[in-house]
Amino acid sequence: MSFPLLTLTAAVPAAGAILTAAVPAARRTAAKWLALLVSLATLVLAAVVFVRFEPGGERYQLTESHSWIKDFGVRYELGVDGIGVALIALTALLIPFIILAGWHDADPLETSSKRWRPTQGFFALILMVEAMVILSFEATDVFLFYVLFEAMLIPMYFLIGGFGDRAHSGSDENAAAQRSYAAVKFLLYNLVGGLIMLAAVIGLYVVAGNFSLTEIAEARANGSLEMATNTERLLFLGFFFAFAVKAPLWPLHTWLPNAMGEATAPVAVLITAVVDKVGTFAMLRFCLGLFPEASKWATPAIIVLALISIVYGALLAVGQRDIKRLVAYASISHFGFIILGIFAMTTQGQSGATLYMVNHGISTAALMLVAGFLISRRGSRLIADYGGVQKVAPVLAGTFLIGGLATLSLPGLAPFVSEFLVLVGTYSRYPVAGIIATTGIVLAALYVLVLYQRTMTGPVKEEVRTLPDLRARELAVVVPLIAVLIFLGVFPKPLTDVVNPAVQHTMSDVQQKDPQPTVPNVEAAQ
Amino acid sequence: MSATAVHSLWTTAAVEPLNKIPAPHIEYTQLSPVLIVIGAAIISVLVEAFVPRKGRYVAQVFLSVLALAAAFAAVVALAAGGYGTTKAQIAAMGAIAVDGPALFLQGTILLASIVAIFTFAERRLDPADHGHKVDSFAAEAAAVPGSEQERAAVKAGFTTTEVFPLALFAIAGMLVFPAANDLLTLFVALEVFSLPLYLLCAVARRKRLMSQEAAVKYFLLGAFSSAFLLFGIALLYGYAGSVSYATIARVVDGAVVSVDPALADTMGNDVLLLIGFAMVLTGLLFKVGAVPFHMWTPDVYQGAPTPVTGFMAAATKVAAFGALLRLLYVVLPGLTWDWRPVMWGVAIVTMLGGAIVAITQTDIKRLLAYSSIAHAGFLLAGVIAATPSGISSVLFYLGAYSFVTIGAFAVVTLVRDAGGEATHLSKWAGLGRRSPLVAAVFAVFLLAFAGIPLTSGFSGKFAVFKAAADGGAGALVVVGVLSSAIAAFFYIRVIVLMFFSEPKADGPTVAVPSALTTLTITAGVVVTLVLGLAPQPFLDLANQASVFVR
Amino acid sequence: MENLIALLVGVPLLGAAVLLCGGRRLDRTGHWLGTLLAAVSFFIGLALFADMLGKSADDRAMHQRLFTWIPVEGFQADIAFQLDQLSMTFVLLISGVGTLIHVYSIGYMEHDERRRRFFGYLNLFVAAMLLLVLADNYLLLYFGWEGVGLASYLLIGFWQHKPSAATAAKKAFLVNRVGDMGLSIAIMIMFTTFGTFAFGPVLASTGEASQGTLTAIGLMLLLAACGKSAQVPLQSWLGDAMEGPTPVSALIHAATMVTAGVYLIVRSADIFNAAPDAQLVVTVVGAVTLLFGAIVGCAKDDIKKALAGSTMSQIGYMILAAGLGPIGYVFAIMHLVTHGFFKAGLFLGAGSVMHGMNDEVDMRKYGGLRKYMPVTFVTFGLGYLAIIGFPGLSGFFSKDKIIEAAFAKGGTEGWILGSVTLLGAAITAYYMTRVMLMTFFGEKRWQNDENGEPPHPHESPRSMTIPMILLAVGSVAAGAYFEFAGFVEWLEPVTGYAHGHPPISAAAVTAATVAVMVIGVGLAYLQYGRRPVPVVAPRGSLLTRAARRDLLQDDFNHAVFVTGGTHVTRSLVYVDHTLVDGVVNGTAAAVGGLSGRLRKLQNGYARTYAVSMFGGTAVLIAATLLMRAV
Amino acid sequence: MNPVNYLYLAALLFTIGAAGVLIRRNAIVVFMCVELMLNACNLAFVTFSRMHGNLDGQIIAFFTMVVAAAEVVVGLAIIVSVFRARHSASVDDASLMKL
Repeated sequence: MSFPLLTLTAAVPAAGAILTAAVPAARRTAAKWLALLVSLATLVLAAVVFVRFEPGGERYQLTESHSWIKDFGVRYELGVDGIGVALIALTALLIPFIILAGWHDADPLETSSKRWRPTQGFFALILMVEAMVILSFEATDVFLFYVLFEAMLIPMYFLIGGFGDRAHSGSDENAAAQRSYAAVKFLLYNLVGGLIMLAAVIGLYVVAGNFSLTEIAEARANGSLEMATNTERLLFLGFFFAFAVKAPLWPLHTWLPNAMGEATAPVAVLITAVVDKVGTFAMLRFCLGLFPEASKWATPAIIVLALISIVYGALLAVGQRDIKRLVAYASISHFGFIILGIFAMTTQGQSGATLYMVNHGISTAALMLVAGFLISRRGSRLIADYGGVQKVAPVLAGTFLIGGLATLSLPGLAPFVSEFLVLVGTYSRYPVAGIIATTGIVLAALYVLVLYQRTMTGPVKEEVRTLPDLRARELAVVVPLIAVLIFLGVFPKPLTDVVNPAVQHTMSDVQQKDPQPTVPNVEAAQ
Repeated sequence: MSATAVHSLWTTAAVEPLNKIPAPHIEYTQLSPVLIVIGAAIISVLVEAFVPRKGRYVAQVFLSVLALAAAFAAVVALAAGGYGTTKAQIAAMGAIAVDGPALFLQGTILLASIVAIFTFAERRLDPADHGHKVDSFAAEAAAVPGSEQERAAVKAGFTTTEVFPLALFAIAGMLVFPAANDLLTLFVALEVFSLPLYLLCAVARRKRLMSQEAAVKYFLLGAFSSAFLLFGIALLYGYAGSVSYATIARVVDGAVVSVDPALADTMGNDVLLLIGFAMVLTGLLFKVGAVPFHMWTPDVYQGAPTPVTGFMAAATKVAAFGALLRLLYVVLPGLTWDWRPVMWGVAIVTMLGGAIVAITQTDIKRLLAYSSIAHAGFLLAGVIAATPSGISSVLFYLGAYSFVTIGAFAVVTLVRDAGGEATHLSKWAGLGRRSPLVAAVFAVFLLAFAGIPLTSGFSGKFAVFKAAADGGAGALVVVGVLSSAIAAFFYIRVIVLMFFSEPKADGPTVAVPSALTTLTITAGVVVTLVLGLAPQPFLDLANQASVFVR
Repeated sequence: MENLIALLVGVPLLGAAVLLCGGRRLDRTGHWLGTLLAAVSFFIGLALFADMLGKSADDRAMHQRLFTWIPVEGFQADIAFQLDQLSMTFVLLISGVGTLIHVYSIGYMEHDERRRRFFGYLNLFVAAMLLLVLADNYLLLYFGWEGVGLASYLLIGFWQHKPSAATAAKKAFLVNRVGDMGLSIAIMIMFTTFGTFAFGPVLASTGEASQGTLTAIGLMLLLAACGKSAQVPLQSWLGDAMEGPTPVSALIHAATMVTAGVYLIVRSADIFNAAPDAQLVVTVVGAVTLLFGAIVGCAKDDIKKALAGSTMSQIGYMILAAGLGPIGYVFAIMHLVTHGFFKAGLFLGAGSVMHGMNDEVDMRKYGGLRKYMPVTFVTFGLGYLAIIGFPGLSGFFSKDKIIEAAFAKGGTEGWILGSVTLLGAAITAYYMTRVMLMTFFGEKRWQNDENGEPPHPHESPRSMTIPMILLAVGSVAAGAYFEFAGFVEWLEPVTGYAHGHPPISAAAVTAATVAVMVIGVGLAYLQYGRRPVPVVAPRGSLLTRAARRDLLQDDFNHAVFVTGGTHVTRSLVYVDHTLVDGVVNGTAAAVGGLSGRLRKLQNGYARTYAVSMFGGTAVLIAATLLMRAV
Repeated sequence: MNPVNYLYLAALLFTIGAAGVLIRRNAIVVFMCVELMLNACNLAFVTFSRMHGNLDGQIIAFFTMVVAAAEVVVGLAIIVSVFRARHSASVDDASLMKL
């Protein structure tokens, strides 16, 4: 048993969360800095993981394994493959910016009592979420994963319900009501999904006798573990349902707009850029890894749902009046792409999907956080309340535009790479699906540019005339994100190198080969 | 006619010459836990009689805690001595079984009782009355509410220290209940712990009318149910010619067939067996609080003094499920195919009924009552598994659940306004803002009830469902999952209320408890988290304890 | 030498980065920097050109591979460049005209406080456009393709405070995206067919792919071309694009970007050669557009919109020529280059006119300007002569060749295309003459601007006139130069060339061309030279009114896509809220209602509870007995 | 005569008692009905004891009486205190808690 690096990556933020929560009420700023430092430390650890991981090596590396609840056949088993590494990196990268962006989101109002310590709670919860998410990317034990998958709902729930966006239309009570509605909706949707998954998890235990991903996959591979077709399908559905709620996939998506609309921008980013990724990640690792046959069986239906998500999400994004809800629906559309790529079952599709998870995380963060800065200035989430911002706050407008262009996956920015891979991967197996999905890029352009036009251009609205441009702290949040977007857009190699082998493994899990070109390729290079 | 039949000395005496009555021998060591508690109970009655009022409270608390601790020590000693596993045997001429489940449950009951007694003894919460520190029990239960006599009693600073002996008797009965190895002992034990409970329900200090009403309902319905139980016992006796579990089991298996033509239509008559079984089941399901025998639960839980409610909710469930397990696994294993479908039905309606009705509750104590009903459903799912893992899972669940419950009710005692405890949910709005710690603790309990991972509630639920699925009751698992989804909704609602809604101006205050209640709550939280994070040792314990002696 | 290729793109890209991130401190010098960098890349281009001329015709193509862009199993996308004669031509055109227009903009944007950013965008455009023509695979081309789209978006909407500008920019980007869809689908088909999308292998192995596949690819590429090059049915954005500053219209929406579609088709020559059906569609699109644009051009009173219509029409010629196959490719490119010169010149002229007339664009409010701005008049006039194909000027040569090739297509097709091109030539002459007359001749019809100031037209500053002069020179000489310096031989190794034999003699075609040109001019003179031009546009014929509204194309789009789309989204929002969400909330409500009803059973009466117990027991007994019975 | 008839009687008594519990309002009467049910049980015990020829049933009957007595003590105590508080022994009046 080597040095428990993976455990540490999750333990640091967890410990940080507890410490942050313990900071006395008066020392609010100290809590903020503590949280920031912890998240940075986690980032360093994640970097170490990224470096220590050898793309060519074992499928799961840096593994750890301890007995936990032997009665349930549960072990504390950790290990990362390329996909996990990439997503851990994403999480660890985003959290510091989320914390920085939410610097003032949880400052207590004058009215609240002295013993109520929202700030400490806010940052502690964020760190707690980070810890759980990272650990869930590392878990190679189905039960352990499930536990985290469910447990992370609680801190998220308090983040959504407890620290709403202060910019809202209508009275405070009204806003509070909407907020708790959103929080409850979030929790119940995911809890129901999780509970159905619980049934499947138990079923899996009955069938397999243990929860170790590696062992089960192995047993399935060498035929020592037979699964009746229907059993496998039921279990698959149980798992997939939970992940589809989390991802979210049409028609299980309606919790996302509420949650993202009511939460503060950083928390919204946390939801869509980090936590939801656990769902798509789990589809790739557990659905395909444990139930290859059933996955193939369900593929057509899932492809259709994914396509619906893409188009439907984009169209609804066009129809939104609320900036944050618009971004939420855009994310639904993007998750459609990710799921499409996963279930296209081609190398390009799945590599694309994995990159997409990372890139979508960063691009949405950029767009949403800038939007958050804008909203916090004007105190309104309604698109109609803005206009001509680029005149008074050019830098803000510029960064917002870049975020938007990333969202519509302009070549040169990271999302293009992943989106194109997904499209190509899908087309090569399901041409029609590929073509339908391409309409998504037009719609994306539509909702992004309409949003930009309505908020940033045109004559300057009276209320926005006094808005200040981005401050140093805010620049410190946005600029690095944009830098990463551009870098990964032009040179995604570091990421693909890590991801490719993992995708090969997944492909072999489902025993799928890429469709070969109809015309044998005459010497690739001229 | 079986040699091990209870009190066979009497029956043999009828035919044998008088001069050779074999003295019944009692294994005092094995029975020591029960004996200690009963002894303590009797002593504390004497204390009531002879110790001057001033000293009673201290004496009683000291005595009961000491006795319970001693009894627990005895249980541990027995378990360590292997009586739970290898040396498991049937004591007291077949009346009481001393085996794994019995010891495990007795241990659980005793621990739960100790913490419960702490809440009984709490005297810090209520504002001092005429300079006397008061607990949550009436100054003089006999006095008419609001009467001159009552006022005098309050002025004089009387307190109902009788609750301690009553509790001790009840505990003694509960200790016997899951260990009872023949139907008569079962019945007697049932009454021994029921009657004190009826009284305990009636002695609340505040809202006395409700308290008395709760007592009446509990008493009448309890008596009603025990009548069913008794008639069932009669029928089983008629079926098997004996009330000892072992004998009945053998007759059920067909090992013993009567030769006497006179018994042709009774002995081994399955109709008697089935009806009798159903009626006995009624009695037990009543105590468990399973639908449709649950209707007393909300009213009694609401009316009874909250410490008593917590005590009942935890200890009674443990005892009743213990007895149920023993009955189904020892007496009627041969009947599994008859009782399983029936229990399936009961389990399903209990899970769903409890969860669904709870949604619209507005009183925190009633809410917890319905949640306890839903949990009874989950436990039944484990009982139905009819496998050793089923037994151990139920044992584990009971252990986890009882601490969560007592803790939760202990928190309820803290939230007070002018009229005593503020149990209406609307009063709890914004509690999280006013006193985050208490709210957080309560949230932990609620999450455990809801079965969120990393709490004992999840471990227990998982264990039970796993056992059920193993035992081929997959459908039950699905229903259970659905109903826990529904249940989640109302636990969440309370959390929303506490944390996300603004505090009311006239909201309740959170009393600062003495060390006693604090201890109780802490114990609850600790157990909840420990069993959630590292349940393995306790699961091992439950596994070792999951074998019934026959 | 190859290693310089990357610099062609890199230098202006650097400029864009510096200017856009540099901040206020560059406001002073920014424009100089931008211009300088554009010029640098032009000179690098020249150097490479010289180097290329040094080599033999067949191994002139140079390659430079930087690094692998997207390395995924079985999917290799490189950042790699290919510089052959075709690319070279474009490089020189883009960087050359680009530089001139940088210079011009220094004067034109003098009073704009965001001039630095303007130059940043211009550099960005040059970089993206060069990337487009230098890419050695379709994916990288797509990169540049969208890059120019972005630059054009930013530049059209440069005056964002004008809602019209912002809308126009958005429209341009969206319509282009539709085209881009085509390009990306084409790339997907290539990948699944050939397993790669690098020019070399794909174009080399077209022979082995099925007819249908190639046609599909061809059509998708055409769709892309239509988007960028404003061909029917995706032409609607170009007119509105004139909202951008005039230099932008000159550079992007006349000389370079809009011709990218032609480049794409010529570059994919092998594919189209192997897919006649696709080719036919290309020619049809070209023919339709050239008439469409010409007609629109006749009706517009806004000088830039008139020129925009003409641009559409001229690109129609190129697309048509490209559709003709080997007999047309070369001339498509040739016309493209000459058009680059004279159309840029015309736009700059228009800009200079507006500059003098306080940004008035309505030609009906011009008139008699020739004495006030002689240089503009002369340069504009030369451009005018060039575009109508006045013998000896550049437009004459290139257009004439296309018309010949069109006839040479042979068969009825040949006749139809040929006559269409001829008709187009006539209309071109007509509307250009109209512009010329309304602007520079006749009596003054000037109007005071909003604050009552009468305009006092004046010649523009050096920085503006010099580029105009240079371009005028180009528009005069380019055609002849190409004709005699052997443009055909230059391009042939890349595009291939087959001499077309028109059914009638080349001389006859030329004669016809000149004839229709004269007719067009004559008509225009009769209508606008002889009688005074009304300041307020007459109602005009049905066709005129339709043409003023871009032949109702916008109205159609609006009715179908905008209005229809709005309805769709609205209804979907409703559905999402009521149906998708409603189902869930409905279930919740149902459970709640059930709960409420069950709750009533708990009525507080002990006897009711007893009843439920009794009933329960009865059921238990019944069930147990039943179990045994069955 | 056939002892089985006593069983039928016991069943009858038990049913009557149960019916009484369900029907009667007065707490005392309800409680008496419960006692009746208990005694029905006793009759059954004794009868079975006779049929089986062992004394267990009779012994149990004694236990039952004791228990019943204890129940009376507790029960009456509760009912009387309620009666004094409300001046009514109707179980239906005692319905503060519902829903």
